[in-house]
Amino acid sequence: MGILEVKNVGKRFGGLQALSEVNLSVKENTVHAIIGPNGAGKSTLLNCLVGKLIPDTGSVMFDGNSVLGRSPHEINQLGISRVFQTPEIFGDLTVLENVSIACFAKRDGAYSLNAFGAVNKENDIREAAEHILDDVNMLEKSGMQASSLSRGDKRRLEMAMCLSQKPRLLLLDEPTAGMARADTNNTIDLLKTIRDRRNITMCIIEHDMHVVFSLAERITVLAQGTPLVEETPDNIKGHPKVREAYLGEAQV
Amino acid sequence: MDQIILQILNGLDKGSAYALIALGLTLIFGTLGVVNFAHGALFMLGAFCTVTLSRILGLSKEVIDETRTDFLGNPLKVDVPYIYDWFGESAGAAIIDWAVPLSILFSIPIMIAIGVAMERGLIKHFYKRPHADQILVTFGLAIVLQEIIKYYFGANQIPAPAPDAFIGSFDFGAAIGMDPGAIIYPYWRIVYFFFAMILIAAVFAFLQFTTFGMVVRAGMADRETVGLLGINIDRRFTIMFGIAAAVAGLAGVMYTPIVSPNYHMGMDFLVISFVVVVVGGMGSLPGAVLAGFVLGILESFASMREVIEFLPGINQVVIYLAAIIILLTRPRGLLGRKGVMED
Amino acid sequence: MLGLEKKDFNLLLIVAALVVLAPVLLNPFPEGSAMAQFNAGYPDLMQRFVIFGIFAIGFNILFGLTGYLSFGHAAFLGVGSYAGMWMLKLLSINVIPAIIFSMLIAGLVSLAIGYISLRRSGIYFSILTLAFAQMAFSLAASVLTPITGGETGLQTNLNDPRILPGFLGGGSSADGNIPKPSLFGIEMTATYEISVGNWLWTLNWGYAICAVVMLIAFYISIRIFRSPFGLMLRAIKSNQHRLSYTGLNTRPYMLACFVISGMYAGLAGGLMAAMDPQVGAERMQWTASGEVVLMTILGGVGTLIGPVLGAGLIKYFENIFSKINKATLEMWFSFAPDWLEGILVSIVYPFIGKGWHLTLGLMFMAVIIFLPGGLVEGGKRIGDWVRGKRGKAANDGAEVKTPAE
Amino acid sequence: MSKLNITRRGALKAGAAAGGALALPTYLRADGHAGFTNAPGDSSVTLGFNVPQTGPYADEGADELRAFELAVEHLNGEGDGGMLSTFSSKALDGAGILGRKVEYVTGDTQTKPDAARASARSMIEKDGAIMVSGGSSSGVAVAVQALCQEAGIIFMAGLTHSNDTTGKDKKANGFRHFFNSYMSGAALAPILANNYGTDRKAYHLTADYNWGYTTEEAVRTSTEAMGWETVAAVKTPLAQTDFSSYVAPVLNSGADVLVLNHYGGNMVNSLTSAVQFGLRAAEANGKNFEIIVPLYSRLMAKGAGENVKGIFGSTNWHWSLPDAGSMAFTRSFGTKYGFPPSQAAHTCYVQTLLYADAVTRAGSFNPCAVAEALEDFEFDGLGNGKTLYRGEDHQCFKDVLVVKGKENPDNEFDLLEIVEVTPAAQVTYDASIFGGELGTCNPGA
Repeated sequence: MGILEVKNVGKRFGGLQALSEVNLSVKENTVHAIIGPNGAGKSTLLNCLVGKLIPDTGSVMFDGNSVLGRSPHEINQLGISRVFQTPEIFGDLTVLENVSIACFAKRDGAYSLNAFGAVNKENDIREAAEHILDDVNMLEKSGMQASSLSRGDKRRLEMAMCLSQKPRLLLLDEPTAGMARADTNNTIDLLKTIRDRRNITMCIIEHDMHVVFSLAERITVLAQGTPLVEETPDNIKGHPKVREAYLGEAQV
Repeated sequence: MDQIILQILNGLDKGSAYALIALGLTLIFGTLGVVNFAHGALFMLGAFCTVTLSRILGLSKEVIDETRTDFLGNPLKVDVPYIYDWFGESAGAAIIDWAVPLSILFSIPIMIAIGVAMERGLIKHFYKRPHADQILVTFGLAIVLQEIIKYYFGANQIPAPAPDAFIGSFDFGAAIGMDPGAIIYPYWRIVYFFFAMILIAAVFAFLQFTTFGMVVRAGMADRETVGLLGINIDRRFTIMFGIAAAVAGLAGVMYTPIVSPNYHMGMDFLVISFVVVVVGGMGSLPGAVLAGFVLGILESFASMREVIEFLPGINQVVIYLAAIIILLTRPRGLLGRKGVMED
Repeated sequence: MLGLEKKDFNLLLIVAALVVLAPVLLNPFPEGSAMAQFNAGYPDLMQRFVIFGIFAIGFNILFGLTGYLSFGHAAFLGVGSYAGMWMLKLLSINVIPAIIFSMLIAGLVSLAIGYISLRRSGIYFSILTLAFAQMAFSLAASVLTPITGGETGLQTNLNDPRILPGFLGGGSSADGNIPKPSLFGIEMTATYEISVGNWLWTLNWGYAICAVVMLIAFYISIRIFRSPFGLMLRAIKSNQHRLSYTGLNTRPYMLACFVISGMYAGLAGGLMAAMDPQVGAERMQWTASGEVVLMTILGGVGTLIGPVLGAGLIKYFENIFSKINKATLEMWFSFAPDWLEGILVSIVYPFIGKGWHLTLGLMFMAVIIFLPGGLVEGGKRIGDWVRGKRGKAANDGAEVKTPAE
Repeated sequence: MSKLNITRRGALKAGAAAGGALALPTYLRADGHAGFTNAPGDSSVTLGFNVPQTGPYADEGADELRAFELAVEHLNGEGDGGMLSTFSSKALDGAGILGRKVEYVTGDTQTKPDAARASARSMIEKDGAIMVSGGSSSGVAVAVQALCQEAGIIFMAGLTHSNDTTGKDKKANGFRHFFNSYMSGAALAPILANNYGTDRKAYHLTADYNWGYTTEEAVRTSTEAMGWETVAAVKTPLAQTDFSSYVAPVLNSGADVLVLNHYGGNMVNSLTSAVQFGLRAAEANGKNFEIIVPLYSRLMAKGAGENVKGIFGSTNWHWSLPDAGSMAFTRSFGTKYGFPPSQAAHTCYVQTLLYADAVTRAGSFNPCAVAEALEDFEFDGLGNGKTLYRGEDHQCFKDVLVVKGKENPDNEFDLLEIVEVTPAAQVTYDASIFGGELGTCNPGA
């Protein structure tokens, strides 16, 4: 039994069947990658996992709770954090404030709305935020306005915000999309560090096979809205079905 | 029954004015992303094009009439328009009588020029600025425009009657087989409705069937992409602003016989036109037109005696109430698209 | 100090000093001089400065922090005024119950309107608030006349009940005149004048009370801006999307912010009723809502001090420029020969008196064109210029958006 | 070229020790003469003229302001003296008021009670005005009147027609020369009966605010008393500009008379709509359909153009009145400004003169003394014939003009012709019928 169980999920947009019969099981504390050609339904699937879309059929269970019909903040409170394709950060605020908000939302191990309850904890929150920033090597940038960061730093900041909440499942939507090679390698290193601590489950959607094979422990290949195979990286590499699905795509 | 038909006619008539103003506002909203608080002032300027033209036509020389006296008892100075000298008295009088329709021709170049000048001189610099700044600068401009009009024309209303040929009413009841006199409707208001329909159709046709229109529509859908195609979108937006100003101006020109214009008429329409645009759906031209007519008809029905007696005050609030209900049940207005101006 | 950082505390001190010294600062010209026309240090206008300052501070908590543009905020001001007025009529002539109730009632009304309006964002939110406020205005001016006094407005009367005991301001006065709003016997209109040389300074009890309330309101607003709550609100403005993916439900924050802002407006309304016992429905019209938007933008959206400055400037124009007439102009220019005087008067005349709207409109345009961040931006540029960093600041003026200064 | 440099404060300055600080409670400060607010100095006195300078009534306000300026000129002995020579009281001598030169300050009411009060307060608090006058709506009049009562100065109402001003909202410090809704109804009814018969069915359109209510009530009561029937009364929003949806149903309602309880812009627009819908030309119940406008404003009726012709209404005063006072005023106003004065201008001019006269007769600026001099004061020669300032409610009682839109105007100002001058006795009512309490005069302590 995995921490995330997707059963028979289907989603239709008008005449297009975006997802059909998707079954997926993500084991706790593993790195699971979902790959597939353009239009395979990867992003649709991810949106169904975080409550942005509601599937027409099937169920999505996280640790025994259904996530369907819950609003994004409730799903987040279950322990699912998401990193977006384009980094979603608070551009007008400083780096430190960005992370503080995440630390504030989940403080003392629980989510709390009460802003006034945090008045006396401002120092604790600040310390926690600085600690996380130190972890991702961004402490020296803590006073900068977030929108002025490089793309790689924005991604790093977004991850820091997610990690500060100690999520049980981290969803990453093409974490290295549009990045320079050096930034990509840095990101891979960062994710490896996180993975090696072994207290988090990661689910990565990725185009870049270099990233996938450096990180993933299990890989699901999605094509035309349906899972094709689910295997370890080594077995995926020469798999005939995968070759067929990616025919014409350069990266494999 | 006759009351209901009558109020539908009234609603179509009010709706025409709302739709025309909202149409221009949506063109600016949708294409340029600018919150233009000066749009009501453009409507007002259109109406004052009529006033100006009838003043020009009425430019007069003074002739002393010894048989009559003015209010102080002195011999009366009678104004004789120069135009009488040039065209003869009867032709001259006819031209003055037709001042309002003539103003259509007079106002189009003026309004386009005003629109283009506004866009080039001011609005252009505010595309990238926050909406708050746009509101402040266009509101300031609206005040300035209306104060200038007030300075020259005063605060009171100025009559601008329709040509004599259009004075009087059409017996609508008889035309549709009801009792004669049951539904009569003023000619000029019928003219206004058809004029509005033609103008709206012209704008739609222009956007639908010309390359220019196609680019603008594409620009409304996705400004960045069109910009990337290397099309000079700026120049087209300028023209669009001119067209929007002309539409608002023409709406004002034709409205003068219905309500005598004063400098304040633009502000009176400003709030309502924003409500119409939003109820129709941001960036949706058909939505703006539809909402204009829907709200016009609702307003007319709410002002029926039977309705007011049942719900006192409903005539004061019906438009706002309708706006609230529509926005709560249809989050993006009647025909709006997702994601336009939601932040 | 007071839980504030040094910079904020200094700002509070500056504002406090300005408020305390206002009677002197606003009367810079000696009595009887030609420029005395520009003196603003009389009780009514000073009260208006601080009351509209409170209104704008509250509006800025909503608009400046969250970016939600309410176009119906005047409704809460009006509701607060009516509530305060009824307290003056029913309970006692003492201003304290009036001010407290005006805040409470405005808070309740803003809770109801906010609950509905906050289901939408962006321009849709603005139109919803506008619609509610316009409905409130239209009904108050017509159908609700028995409660609101209609277009004529609500006033205190000789035969109002005022049920509280006399020492708390109940009852009616013995001399056949309507009692004036007071604080335990001190009338709001009580005024002392100090004259120094040719200068005359007015000290007024009503202003003193408004000023104290305003300083408290300003202090609370600083605390809100700097608190985690304020940080959350700024996060909503910056990226509401991300906030909900961070596990926070934004609606309660927005609603709390909307209600706080509504209560500020109610407080301002209550003070207006207490300073001048007359409430008219036009206080709720969309133009009044628009005015507070303009005040905030003019001063500087999202800055602490900006809205107060904007409120002051607009009220100054409304009250000072509208009172200049042709005879005043002729007096100013009487130094010049007659022909020149005539020219000068006819140049300036369109901009004063009945033309004060024109001046206001031109000022809006000038400020926003040349100072994108409003008056605070202007102040900052002067500051930078003084420090010799002029070139840098002027170049990136449009981009600089310090969220809370 | 008037000089404005000496105000109350200017006068005060002379008495203050230079360089030293002098703190005085207000009531002591005022004690130059007799313990009342803003007691003037020895050389000049300041009056406050509070008129709409922006908004829809700006032109009417401008006309009021012209009248005030003219009145000040005449009081100071400049110009041709206007009505001073025809006024029955001869106390005024053209040397200012009680030997003090008259100066004035102006403000903008914006036709909003709030703004009007702000402006009036600044006149009282900053400029030291001893009397405030002007205004172009009842909402403003009631609001400013209450303020003047509170501050302890005299309010001489400008154009305000609602019964409330001297009815339920009357104040001891406030005085109104203008007539009111009740008088309009009482004066109009007999004329309407004469012209249109007693068997008529009326349809009222009423502006949805206080003045509209009192006017509808007055016209209804007086027309019903002579046999008319009221078919319906519909309230229209004050902000309405296009009245089509209110006017359209009238013809099929069984009514044969339309009463437009509208003023200013509302009146222009509703009348225009009514004429467009053919009501003027229509027949109903076998009679010609008629339209009535209870309160005319000549200034704004111009906006309705041809549409006013033949329509009955009432007005406080008209420049074409043949009495000596009216002629003198029209001549001096017309000579100075080039067009005849409006009724708003007339009432403001007269109010200023009446105030000055009362001060002179009382020998004091003390509001209580002035009020006493005005109460039950009878005068003549100010354009409305014999007039009484009734003490019980501070309302003037005088003849009321019933007018009709002129069919063949001689010039552009000649819009109304006088049909009848209804004698004062016919429009007098019992002071108690509208309720309200006058209270006692407040000198401001």
